[in-house]
Formats: sequence, C-alpha cells, structure tokens
Amino acid sequence: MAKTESTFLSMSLTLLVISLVASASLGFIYNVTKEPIEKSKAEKVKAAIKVVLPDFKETIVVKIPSDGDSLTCYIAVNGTDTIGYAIETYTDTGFSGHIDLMVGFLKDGKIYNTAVLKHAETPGLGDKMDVKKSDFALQFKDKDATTFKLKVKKDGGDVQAITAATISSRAFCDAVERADKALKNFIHK
Amino acid sequence: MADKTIEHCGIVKQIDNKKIVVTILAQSACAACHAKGACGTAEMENKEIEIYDCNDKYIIGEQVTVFFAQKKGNKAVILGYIMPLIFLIAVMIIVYKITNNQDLSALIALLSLSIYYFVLYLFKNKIKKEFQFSIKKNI
Amino acid sequence: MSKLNILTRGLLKENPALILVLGMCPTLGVSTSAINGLGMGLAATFVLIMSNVVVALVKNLIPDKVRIPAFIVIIASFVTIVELVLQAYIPALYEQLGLFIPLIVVNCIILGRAEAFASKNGVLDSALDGVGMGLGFTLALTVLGTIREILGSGAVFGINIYEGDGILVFVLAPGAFLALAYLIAIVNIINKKMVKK
Amino acid sequence: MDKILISPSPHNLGKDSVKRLMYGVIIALIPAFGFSVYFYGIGALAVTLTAVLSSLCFEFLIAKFILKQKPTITDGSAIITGLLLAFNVPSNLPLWIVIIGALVAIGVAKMTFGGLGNNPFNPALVGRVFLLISFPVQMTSWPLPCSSRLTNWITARAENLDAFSGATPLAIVKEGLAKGDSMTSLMDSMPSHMEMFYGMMGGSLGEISAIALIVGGIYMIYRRIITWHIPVSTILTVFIFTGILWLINPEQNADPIFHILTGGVMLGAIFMATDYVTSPMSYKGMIIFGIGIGILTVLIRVWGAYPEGVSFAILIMNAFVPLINKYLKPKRFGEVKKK
Amino acid sequence: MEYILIIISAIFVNNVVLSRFLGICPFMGVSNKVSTALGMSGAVTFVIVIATIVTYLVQVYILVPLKIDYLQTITFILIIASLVQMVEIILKKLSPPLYQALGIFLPLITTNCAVLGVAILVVQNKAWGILEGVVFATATSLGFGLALIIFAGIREQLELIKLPKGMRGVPIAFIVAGILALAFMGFAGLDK
Amino acid sequence: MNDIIIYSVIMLTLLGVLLAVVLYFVAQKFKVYEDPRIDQVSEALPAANCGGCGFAGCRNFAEACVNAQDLSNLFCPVGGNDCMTAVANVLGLKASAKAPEVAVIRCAGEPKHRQQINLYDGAANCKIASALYGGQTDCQYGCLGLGDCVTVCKFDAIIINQQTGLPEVIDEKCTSCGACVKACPKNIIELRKKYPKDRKIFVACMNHDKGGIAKKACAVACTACTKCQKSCPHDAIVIENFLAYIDPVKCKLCRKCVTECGTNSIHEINFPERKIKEELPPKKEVITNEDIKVTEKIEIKDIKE
Amino acid sequence: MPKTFPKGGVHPPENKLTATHKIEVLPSPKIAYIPIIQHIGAPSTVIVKKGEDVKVGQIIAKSSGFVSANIHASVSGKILKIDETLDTSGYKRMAVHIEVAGDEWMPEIDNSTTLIKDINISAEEIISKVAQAGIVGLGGATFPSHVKLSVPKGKKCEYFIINGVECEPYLTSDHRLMLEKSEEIMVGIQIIMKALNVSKAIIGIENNKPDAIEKMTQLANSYPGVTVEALKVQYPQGGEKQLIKAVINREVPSGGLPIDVGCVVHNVGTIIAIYEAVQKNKPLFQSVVTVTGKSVKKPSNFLVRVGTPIRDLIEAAGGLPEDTGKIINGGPMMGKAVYSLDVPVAKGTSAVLILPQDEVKRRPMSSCIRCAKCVSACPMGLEPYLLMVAAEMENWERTEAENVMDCIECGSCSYTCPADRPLLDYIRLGKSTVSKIIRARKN
Ligand SMILES: Cc1cc2nc3c(=O)[nH]c(=O)nc-3n(C[C@H](O)[C@H](O)[C@H](O)COP(=O)(O)O)c2cc1C
Ligand SMILES: Cc1cc2nc3c(=O)[nH]c(=O)nc-3n(C[C@H](O)[C@H](O)[C@H](O)COP(=O)(O)O)c2cc1C
Ligand SMILES: Cc1cc2nc3c(=O)[nH]c(=O)nc-3n(C[C@H](O)[C@H](O)[C@H](O)COP(=O)(O)O)c2cc1C
Ligand SMILES: Cc1cc2nc3c(=O)[nH]c(=O)nc-3n(C[C@H](O)[C@H](O)[C@H](O)CO)c2cc1C
Ligand code: SF4
Ligand code: SF4
Ligand code: SF4
Ligand code: SF4
Ligand code: FES
Repeated sequence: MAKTESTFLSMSLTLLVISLVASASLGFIYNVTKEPIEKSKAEKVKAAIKVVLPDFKETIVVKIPSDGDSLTCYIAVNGTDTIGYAIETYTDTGFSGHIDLMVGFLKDGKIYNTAVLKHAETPGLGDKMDVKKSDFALQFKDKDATTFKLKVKKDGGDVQAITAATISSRAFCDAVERADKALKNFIHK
Repeated sequence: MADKTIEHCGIVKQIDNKKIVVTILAQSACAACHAKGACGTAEMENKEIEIYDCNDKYIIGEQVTVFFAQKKGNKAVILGYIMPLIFLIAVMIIVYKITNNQDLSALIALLSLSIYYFVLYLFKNKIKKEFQFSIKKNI
Repeated sequence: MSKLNILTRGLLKENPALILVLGMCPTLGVSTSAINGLGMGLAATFVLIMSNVVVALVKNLIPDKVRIPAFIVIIASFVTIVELVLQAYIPALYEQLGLFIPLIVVNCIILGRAEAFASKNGVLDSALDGVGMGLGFTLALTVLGTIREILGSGAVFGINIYEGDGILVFVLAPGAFLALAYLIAIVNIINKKMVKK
Repeated sequence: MDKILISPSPHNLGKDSVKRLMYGVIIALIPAFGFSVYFYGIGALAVTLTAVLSSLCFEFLIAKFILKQKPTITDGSAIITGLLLAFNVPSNLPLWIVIIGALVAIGVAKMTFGGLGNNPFNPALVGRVFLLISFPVQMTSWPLPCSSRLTNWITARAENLDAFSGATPLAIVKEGLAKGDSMTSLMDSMPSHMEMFYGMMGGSLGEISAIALIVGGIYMIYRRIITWHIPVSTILTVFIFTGILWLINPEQNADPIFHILTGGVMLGAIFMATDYVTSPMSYKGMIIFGIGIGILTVLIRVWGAYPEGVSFAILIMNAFVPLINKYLKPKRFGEVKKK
Repeated sequence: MEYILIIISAIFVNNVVLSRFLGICPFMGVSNKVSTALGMSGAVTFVIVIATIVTYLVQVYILVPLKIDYLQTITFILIIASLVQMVEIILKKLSPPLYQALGIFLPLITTNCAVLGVAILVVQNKAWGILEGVVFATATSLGFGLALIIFAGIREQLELIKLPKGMRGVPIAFIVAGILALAFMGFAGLDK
Repeated sequence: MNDIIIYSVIMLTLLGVLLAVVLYFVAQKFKVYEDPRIDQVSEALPAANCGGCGFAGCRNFAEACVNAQDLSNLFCPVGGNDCMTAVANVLGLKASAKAPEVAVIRCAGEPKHRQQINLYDGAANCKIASALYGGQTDCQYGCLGLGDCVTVCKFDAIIINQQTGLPEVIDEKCTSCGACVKACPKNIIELRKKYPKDRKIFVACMNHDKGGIAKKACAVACTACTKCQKSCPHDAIVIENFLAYIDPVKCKLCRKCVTECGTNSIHEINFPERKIKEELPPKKEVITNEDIKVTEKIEIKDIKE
Repeated sequence: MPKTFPKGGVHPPENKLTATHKIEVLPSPKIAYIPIIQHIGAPSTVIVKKGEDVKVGQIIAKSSGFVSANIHASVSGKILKIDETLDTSGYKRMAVHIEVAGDEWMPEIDNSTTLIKDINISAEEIISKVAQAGIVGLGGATFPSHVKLSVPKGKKCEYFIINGVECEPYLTSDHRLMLEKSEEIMVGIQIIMKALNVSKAIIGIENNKPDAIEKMTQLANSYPGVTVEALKVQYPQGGEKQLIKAVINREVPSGGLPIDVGCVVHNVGTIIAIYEAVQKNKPLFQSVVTVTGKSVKKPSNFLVRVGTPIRDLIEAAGGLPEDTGKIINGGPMMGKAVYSLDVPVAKGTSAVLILPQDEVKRRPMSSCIRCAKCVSACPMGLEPYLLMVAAEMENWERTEAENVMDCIECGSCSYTCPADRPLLDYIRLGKSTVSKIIRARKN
C-alpha cells in the first residue's frame, strides 16, 4: 500500500480519525473502569475504618467541623448502638507536607487504633509511622487524649517519637489531635 | 575569541546577488545524543540562515562556518523568551490586582502576549539588523 | 534480522535504559523498590507493545508530516488506558507510581520505537520489538529497584533480608543517581566485552 | 659524567611538592586530633584510625585493581580525607559505618573521577553527608566530651555507645527554639564561650576545639599551604550574618560568637573549604566562595531542617566552583578594556 | 510569604531534576556548555509557564466541568505539543532573523517530562490557584536552569580531565548529579 | 454517561484538528526536513570521527557528500574504497577511488645508531622538544621518540617500540587517517601506497645533511650516495637535498636498491626471506639496557575518545 | 615598604655567588665563532669572505632591515670559514670562524678607559651611531636598541627606565657593571635621555644590591633628572612590564609596548654599550658574563669577546665540575640549556651557569591538584594550569582566549608548581602555535 501523501486534507483527516477512534475507545474504557475505580476508592476507606474500630455493622457518614475546615467522620453503628467514630483527618506539617490518617475513637473518646491513608514521608524515616514499618503508631492504642498528651516527648508530651523523624512524629500527633478535638467538639454539641 | 562566538558548520545552498543562504544542521539537544538513532523525537532539523554581508566569493555546496556572537545569542533568548515571560507575568499580576480574579488575569495575560509579539513585529527591521550572521571559509 | 534477535537485543545489547539511556526520569523516579520498578516496567511495556502494534498497522495511512502527533495520540491513549486500569484494579501501585504514569507519554523509548522501528516494520516484528524493548526496560528498572531496595532498606520485594534500616540514601534521590551511574558503567563494560568476543 | 641535561626554562625547581603540602595539612590537624583524643578517648582514636586506614586501603585497591593506575597512596591526600572524614563524625560511630563513609569518600567522590586533583566535590564531605543522610540516628548522637576519658580510656568506648549521649549546642538551640524556649534560658544550659573555644561541648570528634583548629590554620598559612582568603571570608560572613540576625532579635537567634565556635565552622572554613581541588583558583573567586559558604551555612542553620549547615554549604559551593573559575578570572596584567 | 516558600521549595528543596527526576533528558543532553545551558533555561521557563497556564485553564474550564478529566494526560500532551510549535511559528513569522538566531543558538526542546510534569503537578495541587501555579512553574524552571548551569560548569571542567574509561559520559554525569542531589538535601526544611 | 463519551470525542477531535492545522503550517512553510540520505551516508561511514577526511566528523563528511555534485574530492581514508563505493551507491554518484595507503616511519635511528649527546628533560612531547633543540642526538631530523604520533592515533595503530625507541605502525590497524603525519613535528611519517601483502620499500631517513655529516650523526642515515638511484631499474628513486626518496608510484618492489644501500637505510617490510643470503649489516642486535633508558619516561596518554 | 609589582612573582634562593668578584678580562680565544644571528629580528648578511683578514670592530655582517643589527668582528685575524656551527639555539646556524692573530683594533675605536662626559651630537646621530654599533638589548631579549630609541610618531616618552634589577638568581654581571662602570652608566643615561628627549630617568635596583644602590644614588645627585628606586626582591621584577609597574605604577596594556605608557626600558649593560658606541666609537663585540654555579671552583665575572666558546670561560673558572647536570646560557629561570661546550658567547650572553644534576633534574610530574599556586605566582594574571591543559589538548582557540600571548615566559609558574608540571613548556607550545594562527589570520 502506498504511503499517504501529506496534504492539508489528508493531514487533518488522519488526525481527526485517529483522535476520533482514540477518544471513543477511551470513553469506552473509562466507562468500564469507572465503577471499579470508585469501588476501590471506597474499599480503601472501608478497610481503614475496619482497622481502626472494633466490629460494627454499618457506618453513617457526617462532616464535622474542625477549626475552619471540616473532617469526614464515619459513625460506626451496630443497629442503634454507636460503636465508635472513625475520623478521616490530616495534617500539613509532615516532612513532605500532607498526611492523611484515619483515627478510630471508641464511644468514651479513647483512641482505638490509627491507620495511615496517604503520606509522602521519607522511606526509612518518616514512613515508620506506618504500622507495617514500626511500632510507633501502636503507642496510641487505647490512649485517652485527656491523660495521654498528644505531643512528642521533646515538646513535653507523652509520645515517643520515631528516631530521627521527630517532624513526622509531630505531624502524626497533630493529625490525631485534630481528630480528637473535632470529635470532642462534635460530641459535646 | 573562541569562547564568545558560536560556530556552526554549514553548506552554501543558494547565492543571490546580495544574499547567501546557508543551511546548517541545527545541533538540537538530540544531535549530540548517542541514542538518536533509537529516538524519533530527535530534531534533526535543517535551518537556513541568510547572510547579507560577505566579501568572499563562495560556491554552492561549499562548506563554511557560520558564526555569530555569543552575546547576540543571549539577546535572542531574551527577546524571544525572557521578555515575553516577564511581560506575561507582569500583566498577570496587574490584572489580578485590578480584577482580583486569578483565572481571568491568566487568560488576559496569555492573550496580551499578542501585544508583545506585535511590538516585536514593529521592530522587525531593527532586529534584522541586529542578528546578522557572518560566515567564513572552512580551512 | 532474525526474530529472536529482535526480541532479545533490547535485553542487554540495546537495553533502552542502560545502553541507550532513554526514559531516565521514570527509571530514576520509580526504582525505589523492586516491585515499583517491575510495575512501572510492565506498564511501559504494555504501552510499548500496543503502540508498536497499532503504529505498525496504520503506518501507511498516516501522512509523513503528522506522523509524530499521530503517534503521540496513539501512545497517549494507551497510557490513559493503563492509568485507568491500574487505578481500578491495582490502586496501591497506581499511587506509588503517581506522576510517572502519565509521563510514560513523553518517554522517549516509546515514541522512539514507534518512530524508529514500528513505522518501518511489520506488525509481528514490531510486537516482538515492543516486547524485547519493554522487557529490557523492565529488567533495568527491576534490577535498579532491587539494588536500591537491598541497599536502602534491606529488603527485596518487600521481604527483609537483613536487620536494620540499610543505607537510607539509596531510597532517596542521590542514591538513585549513584546506583544508576554505576549500573550503567558496569553494563557498558560488560557490553563492550561481549561485543569484542 | 652523565649526559648533560637539556630542557626548556625554567631550570630552577621550587621545593614545594604535593607530598610536602599534604603532610603539612596532616601536621596542622594534629592539635585538633590531640584534643579529640583527650576529650573522647579511645573512641576518637578508633574512629580516626579506621577512617584513615580504610581510606588508604580503598584508594590502593581501587587504583590498583579497578583503574589499573600506579597507586599514589603515599601522597598523603587519602590520609587527609580519612582524617577529615573521622573529624566529621561522632566518636562513637560504629566502625562499619565509618568504613562505608571512607568507601564513599574515596571510591565515589574521588577515584570515580580519576583520583587526586580531578574530583569536583570534597571527598570527605561527600562521605560525611552520605553518612548523615543514610544513618541519621547514629550520626546525630554524640557522646559528651569528658577529660576523664583519657584516664580510663580502656572502658570508655563501650560506655560511649550509650551512656553519654548528648546533643551539640546547635541542636539544643534548634530544638529549644522549636519548643518555644527563649535564647537566654537556652544559653544558660550551654557551655560558656570559653569552654567552647577549648572544645568542651558535644559534637563531631574533630570540630569541637576551635583553638586547636585555629592553631592548625595559622600553621598552614605560615607555611603557605593555604592563603587566608577562604577561611577568613567564610568565618567573617557567618559572623556578620548571624550578628545581624542577633541584633534584630537576640531572643530568637544565638550570638555570632556562638555560631562561629560551634558546628564545625572552624573545621570547615580552615580545612575543608580550603581543599585545593575543590576550591576556586583566583583570590576573587576564593572570597566569593567563602562568602557563599558563610551565607548558606547560616541559611541552613537558621531556617533549614539541619542544625548544622557547614558540610552542605561547602558541597553546594563546590558545585559552583567551575562557574566561579569561569567567570571570575584573575585580573590580567594590562587588561585592555573591551568596548 | 507563601509564594516565597513555593519558590524556595521549587528551586532548592524539591528541585525538579535533583529531587523530582523530571527533565533528565535535556539535563543530560544539553548541559555541555554553560552558554547553551543559560539560553536553554530561558526557553524552558517560557514554555513551561505558558503550558502551565493553558493546561490549567483547560483543566478547570473544560475537563472538570465536562467530567472528562480522565483525558488529562492526552489533552495536556497534545496542547503542549501544539503550543511549542505555535510559539515557533509566531516567532518565525514575526521576525525571521530572531528565529534564526535562536535556532542556531538553542537546541530545541519540544516535549519533555518537565513540561508535562509541571502542568500535571499544578492541576493536581487542589490548594493552588493559577497564580500559585505560575509561580511554581516559573520557580521550577529556574530550579531546572540552576541545576543545568551548575552541571554544565562541572562538565566543562571535567572535559579537561582524564576520567577512568568506563565512567566517561553518562555514568560520570549521573555521579555528579547524585552528589549534587546529596548536597541539595542540605536545603531540606528551608521551605517551611 | 454517554455525555462523557461525546465530550471526550469532541475534545480530542478538536485538539487533533488543531494540531493538524498547526503542523500543516509548520510543515508547509518552515520546516526543511533533513535530507534522509545524510543518515544513510552516515551509516555507511566508519563513525571513527577521526577527521582524516578533512571534516570535523563523520556526519559533517556525510553532509558534504550529500551536498556535493561529485565525489572526486571527497574521500574517507578510514573506510577506503569500499566505503566510498557504498556512499556513492546511496547518492547515485561515482566514487573516487584511491589507492589504499599506510603510514610508514621514515627514521631508523635507534639509540645504537646515533650517539646520544644530551638528555632531554623537558615535557614528554615531541612538539615541545622539537621547538627547543634538534633532539637528543646529533641528527636534527630524526625521531624524538616522545610519542606525539601515538597520542594522536585514534586507532591504537602506532606504538613506541621500547627497544628501539622508535614508533612502529601496526599495518592492520592503521587506517591511513593521517593524524600522525600532521602531529609529527619532524615530518617523519609518510602515508605511502599500500602494496599487496602490506609490502613496503622506503628510505627510512629524513636527514638532509651532506653525506659525511649525516653518516657521523647516525649510522643508518641516508648519505645520498646515489647508489640506489643508479641501481633502480624503474627510475623510482630521486635524490634531493642529500636525501633519497622512493616514489611509491614508480616503485615496483624489485628490492634491488635495498641491498645496494651502504648504510642500510632502505627498509623492506613484509617480504619473504631472500633466497640468496647477502652480506647485510646485521639489522637488529641485542639491545642493551643503556639503550632503552631514553624511552623510559615516555608517558603514553590515554587516547581521547 | 620598598616598591615592587603588586601581583604574582616568586622568590627563588638568590645564590649571588659572584657579587663581590671584580670583572676580569678574558683573553681572546684562539678561534672565535661569531654567529650571524645574535638578535631578535632579521638575520644579518655576511659581507666578508673566507680568507679575508679582519680587525677588531670591523663589520662582518650587515643589518638587513630596520629590526636587525650589524655584527662586528670581536677579534682580529683571518677568516677560516663561514660554516654552520652549533649555537645556543641547539641548532646549527651560520657563523663566521676567525682564527685569531694579534689584537688589532679598528683605528676609530677609542680603547682607553677615560670617561668622556660631553655629549655633543644630536639625537638622530646618537640613534644612527647605536645602529651602526650593532647594539642590541642585553637584558635578555637582544632586541635591536636603535629601534627602541626611535620613538614612533604620535607617541611620547616620559620616562626612561634603567633596568638594574637583575632578578635572576646567580647572575651578577649587571651588579658588577653598576659598581665598576657607574660613571659610564650615568653618561650613557644622559645620552639616551637626549636621544629620547626625556627629562626623567629612573634606575630600578633590587634591595639585594645595597652597594649598587648606594653608589648609583650618590652619583645620581650630580646628574639632573636621574633618580634611583630601590625595589623589593621579587622575581621577575626585571621583566620590563613588571619594572614599569613597580617604578611608576603604570600597566603596559596587553599586546602593547612600554612606549604605550610613555616608557622606554634599557638594561644597564645596554647603556654602557651605548655609551661606548657614542663616545668611543666602539661597537658591541664584548659581553660581561658571569660564570657560576655551586660546584664551580672559581666563579667569576668575565669580560669576554663575542664568539669565545664557553669552554674557555668554564676553563678560566676552574673547569667543568664532576657533577654537572646542566649548562645554562643565562639565568636559571629564563636561560637556555646548552649541551655543548663549543657554543660561542653571543652579544646577549650574560651568564654561563653550571648546575649540578640533583639541583636541576626534573621530578616526574603528577596530575594538577588545582592548588592555584601557579595562578598566584603568575605576574601577568594568567592561569597557567588552564593554559597548559588547553595546549595539551591542542585547543588553540581556548588557549588564545585565555590570553596565552600575554605570557612573558618568566617560568614562575613551573617553578612554583608542587605537582612538578611542565607548565611553561606547554604554554610556550601554545604561544608559538597561537602566534602562527594569528599570523595566518592576518594574511
Ligand atoms: C532526605 C531527608 C529526609 C528526611 N525525612 C524525614 C521524614 O520523613 N520525617 C522526619 O521526621 N524527618 C525527616 N528527616 C530528618 C529531619 O530533617 C530532621 O533531621 C529530623 O526530623 C530531626 O529530628 P530528630 O530530632 O528526631 O533527629 C529527613 C532528613 C532528610 C535529609
Ligand atoms: C616585534 C617587536 C616589535 C617591537 N617594537 C618596538 C618598538 O617599536 N619600540 C620599542 O621601544 N620597543 C619595541 N620592541 C621591544 C620590546 O618593547 C622589548 O623591549 C623587547 O622585546 C625586549 O623586552 P624583554 O627583554 O622584556 O623581553 C619590540 C619588540 C618586538 C618583539
Ligand atoms: C621574566 C623576565 C625577567 C627579566 N629580568 C631582567 C633582569 O633581571 N634584568 C634586565 O636587565 N632585564 C631583564 N629582563 C628583560 C627586560 O624585560 C627588558 O627586556 C630589558 O630590561 C630591556 O632592556 P634592553 O633592551 O636593554 O635589554 C627580563 C625579562 C623578563 C621577561
Ligand atoms: C589545604 C588542604 C585541605 C584539604 N581538605 C580536604 C578535605 O576537606 N577533604 C578531603 O577529602 N581532602 C582534603 N584534602 C586532601 C586532598 O586535596 C583531597 O583528598 C582531594 O580532594 C582528592 O582529590 C585537603 C588538602 C589540602 C592541601
Ligand atoms: S598510524 Fe597514523 S595514519 Fe595510521 S591510523 Fe594511526 S594516526 Fe592514522
Ligand atoms: S615520529 Fe612520532 S615520536 Fe617520532 S618525532 Fe614524530 S611524533 Fe614524535
Ligand atoms: S604563565 Fe607565563 S607569565 Fe605567567 S607565570 Fe607562567 S611563564 Fe610567567
Ligand atoms: S601550581 Fe601546579 S598543581 Fe597547582 S594549580 Fe598550578 S598546575 Fe596545578
Ligand atoms: S524521560 Fe524525562 S525528560 Fe526524558
């Protein structure tokens, strides 16, 4: 087959057709993957809630205010029983900026567990906040912010910081504290 | 001074009564690249340079060296890229201060580039004088 | 050129990352661990094979002067597909690779093969070339990822092989450059020796 | 009679040689080494010996087996690299880490470029920064200096490892300020300036004693191994810059004397920034180089994540040296001004 | 203040080349001479800024409202490719001598990771408006220029040196880049 | 849902057309695509970038070939005739044929032949040494042995023989690029026609002094005694300025002159042993340590890539 | 603080062994070999023939242009032949061989030692006499002196500077001349001041010659316009550009001549030669030569006839020592190494230096450690390390761009380099290649 000549018409036409085909097929694939994408996003949140709270049946999603901003709070219920609150919280003071956490509180305000949703901290240093990498996060288990000061020891708190990653540890505490405060506010109201 | 001029090998392509056209192989980023054979984006592009003032006689197909001052190269970059950039950012800031609308200011700044290019167009002849190339015979 | 040759030359002799030094951004950016390297490599391989095939199919329909943009559209489509599929089915990897997935579009290897090989050869050869080059790229990324992971965090594919933290630099930017530099140097030397023989 | 020699002029030979210069630097480093052994005991000795010996070994092995050159370990430059690497780490650093440091310094930063004279970056500092980033925990826990170490130095190393962990004054200041403490209260807990001048403070093993380093520096200037330009411009810049900050807000900023006595400014300015290979060639360039180091040091110290900034500052300025050499030429005699 | 932090971050702390690994190809390819490196960084800055503005507007006013932001990659790359060509056409049309001068002075880059990467980074950052985006784009390109120029200087110096055989060319360039990245880590935290 | 597909299609199509239009303009008005033959010619070249052709590099040569009307003035000595034929085929032109050449060293003054009168102690560089003095011996024309020719050869085709202190050309490697010829400050190296089986006959001497002086300076110097000239049946030998020269075009390799030369300064290389053994002054004796001393400080630098 | 030039320079051990040795007159040789190129510029044309008899002071080769010089017989006798003879260049060059017979001088030469103070000829006549007498600069460059005395139109000479620096180690010929021929120098200065039409003359002398400074200062009081400047000891202060900078703080522009800043510089030896030519009609055929070296038995200062083989000088100084490594015509920094004792003394020869092997044998070079010592030592503000690399890589454009042509070849850089790099060897290669390129460009 002979090579198509480069004329204005042929050039436009080819690109037109190629774009057409490309966009159509992309649209199709988008439609196919749309659902799985959303599902996987939801899965992730759900998995995190499961980690940070004891067994429950379903969740009610509410937005709770947190100084000037709002956090997503998943109220875990078993029928009418409130089991606890899983709060999607964040901080911007991480070594590499933004960190997303899920913090689970029992009804009495005690922290049940925490989970890291997203972070960009340095591997080998800040990323030890992930339970898979070190025990740092475990120290928050079953702590109550009223008795357990959510600050690293260097700042006069009770949290043992990750060695050589005080900044990340501080940020972690900041996020947990944010959730704690928001929740306390919310419950008190 | 060698350090201060840019030289390119070129080949005389065409000779008019006053003007000599020399094709040079623009040394694009890729030209020096060892992998250009494998890479399609390599911009091996012939550029044509017109030279107006020359005393020597040349013949078509002769190898020549095209050179011009490093300073002028920098000036070209300033006129071609840096000035419009500064212009763009300045317009953007001014419009933003007035309208307080970021996106609008960006759009206007983008459009205002045409003003810059128009001004450039007005100075066409001056620029033409400025960016003269010279050639010499290859030894 | 024999089919076998087309398939295998990408592995060492013309390894796109280590010999031709193409697509350095993803090579450096995602090789923090073996698994990331492998994932990125496979993603790129997929795009490479598919775009090679498609380009080989339509090469005669495309006028010369819109060749490159047409290729870009084709490649970008496949990249988008990879993006969507990863997001849907392997979200963890998708997050790890981040920015570098869309950047597959500008990876010189892919456009380069489309232009230099697929636009001149048949469908089967192009596919084989895609496989070979893609695997070569994947191999390079995985090897580099493994080196960096072992040195940097004492693990391979996430499995700890020694106690302690490792030499942290290797998972950070400077380590990427250094490890790649020596890898390229070594591969070059090996390659030269093989060519001599 | 042998054959008469012929050669172009000059026929006179100066007496300087690379070896003489290098061993001059080593002599100049001896006082500081003495102080560190005095304060840190066997730990300092062990780290230094390890660093020097492994530097020599790596240089020899790489030159001989990889580059296939004639090894030149006798020229003394590898000894300096080893010494200065050791001077830049805590005295209780595990020895295997020291060896990695030496490998990086000699192997990566020096021999990769072909050996003495070719490396664009200061080898000892590349080694040190590499370690600092790779082993932040080990590299930032210092034993406290204590003269009694010398008397019972057999046991000292074991103790060093955990018992006497302290922080450098700069780290204390940085932490303190972050916590919101005031400068005055922080300064109270600090050794006095005079003690710092001797070296009674936590820190890397060779950087603590300003007096010993200055003595070494004066010796090198006297023997014309180095000129004053780099050390003076560096130290002065740090002094002036921190002085300005201090004048603006003495509660948030430490005083300038504190700054020049701590954190390796002396060691860096006198011994590391002056490394021939990685510093500019003209006096003008040297002064710019020194000023650059000073400014970067203070920037990193005051606003950056690291309490100490000298190593980074020198490395960053090393990168600018070729540009400095290119644009800051010595003034040509009878230079004709171009129109 | 916020802008200053963005600038410091983009130039020093998260330098495109040394820490984000974008635009490595031109970094390796063009940085042989300081003079070209200088010119090159000017051109790159202009291209990146323009590309950022256009892609940002397209993203915010077209892709997102139409819910087709999954087409981001393909749209951006096409926009960037045509933009670069358009700038060339305009220059050539308006002032051929200027165009010629640039042509032999500068190696041309059309598309590389840095341009697309910056465009994507800007639209990804939800907290940023276009002003921040432009500041970021400019600073990023300046960071690119800085790295390029330093690197060119070192390479010019290395030209005068007999390097070990296997290290010549790409490997030594990467070693230098690695040590440079190591040194630049000293800037960590300056953006806070 | 379908909206999305429609929007997508519209968006991309618009962009595609935009790009097409832009490119159309670019293509129509401004771009001059590179002559693809340059690449093809480049491929046919040996990529040694040695400059032997007179151009800066192989690619420049390729360009010149493509732009030339005929190839008569263009020749790549490295690739030789085969390569030029290939180039000519690509371009549809006629190749210029040249007899293959090889470099020869026209000095045979080993230490034992010429007395050393001083010891050069300057930088190990022939150009520097030659700018200063005539050399370490009485012969002002002879090889200095400091190896500029070795440094400059990109093909590792010249080495200094540690025993004779003289360079030697390795015929198989020599591409006749001529770099050494340009490098030698004493003009000792000549590119000569390559005969079958690499045979060569040439006068290995450049001494223009009168016979007596030359002979005193070096035992194997050409004294311009004219014996060879008389003996040559093909008139291939000319004597000018007290030095014999064998014209490679006329020389038929008959070897008559070789035996004629009283100072043994005509060299024959790669010939079979002579059947009738003739009285020839011994060519190579055992070399003593004293003789090698001179060459010790030669530092043969890495060949630049 | 005594004055000196501000940048660069080195201070090698002075070793002025012969500073107190009076100048002795060395008898004529048996055969004199008089080279016909003894100056910078065009070679002279021989005007005598084999077999001819010549007298002392008779012209045997005529100047062949403006920048050229006459050459006179330094001895009387018969011309044996005109043949190639090894000279200080290391190459064989044309020389007139004269077999000495008696010592018959040209009649017009006044061979007495009486001082003639009165100058009663015009500037033009002075210059033509200087040219006739074949006088060339004895400071080392052997540049024909009448050229320097003819100030080009449009330029004005304000200062006449006398170079009594003698900054090279070992050398003492100028020093001795200043002590022994002080009056002649003063008269010579007056002559040149008249020729140049200047009113100010400054004698620059380094501080290591206090006796010369004292003597010249005393005398200068009685000669209007003449002053003496004591200078700090620093090599290469004798370089005319450095001397001008040190004495009157003016910088000769790159590529320029002293006259561009209103100066003419002459060496003290040259001045005595000019005095003798003008007042006594005596052409230049003698030279004061220091024969010295640490192992030399009898280091001395000799007054020698041009054409005497240096063998005679060395013999007179006690013979060639056992450990001789190098024989140098000139000082250790700028002189030329010679390897044959048959090399004849020329007009510009100021010393024969015999150095032992262990003092001069070069050490093997190592790679540059970028210590910048050469940069700080270079009095011309150049970067020798860079010039060497550029020349080594044969990058002549760069070599030129880095101002290689400004190098005065003083050797301070090679002297100071701790890595023993032969900097000046390569810089010279660069200079000669670049000057060829420049010349080719002009044509
Ligand atoms: C490349 C690099 C990455 C770092 N990453 C982190 C990090 O992710 N988290 C963190 O807290 N500190 C990190 N640091 C260390 C901080 O800069 C700082 O040194 C440390 O937080 C000091 O805390 P410490 O008191 O725990 O030693 C990093 C340092 C460097 C050089
Ligand atoms: C080519 C050339 C031309 C010169 N022309 C003049 C001249 O016109 N006037 C002058 O006074 N000196 C002239 N000189 C002499 C120089 O200024 C200088 O005195 C001479 O080269 C000796 O200097 P030196 O011994 O410091 O090297 C000339 C020298 C050279 C090499
Ligand atoms: C490095 C250097 C050192 C010199 N040292 C002396 C010196 O010590 N004494 C001297 O008379 N001339 C010295 N000269 C020569 C002078 O530069 C200059 O040529 C001379 O004084 C001019 O006088 P003349 O024409 O009488 O020779 C030196 C030249 C150079 C380049
Ligand atoms: C004054 C002086 C300072 C030096 N400083 C260092 C240094 O800081 N680090 C180092 O590795 N080597 C240093 N050296 C040794 C040597 O120059 C260094 O190893 C080279 O950089 C290796 O090429 C120094 C040498 C001298 C003479
Ligand atoms: S020997 Fe000479 S001609 Fe032959 S390849 Fe080497 S440099 Fe070229
Ligand atoms: S032949 Fe080679 S070694 Fe001999 S002088 Fe010429 S360049 Fe030097
Ligand atoms: S470069 Fe020239 S002027 Fe400078 S010190 Fe060396 S020899 Fe002297
Ligand atoms: S003095 Fe020698 S070692 Fe020092 S910079 Fe100059 S050339 Fe290099
Ligand atoms: S791969 Fe990033 S610029 Fe080429």
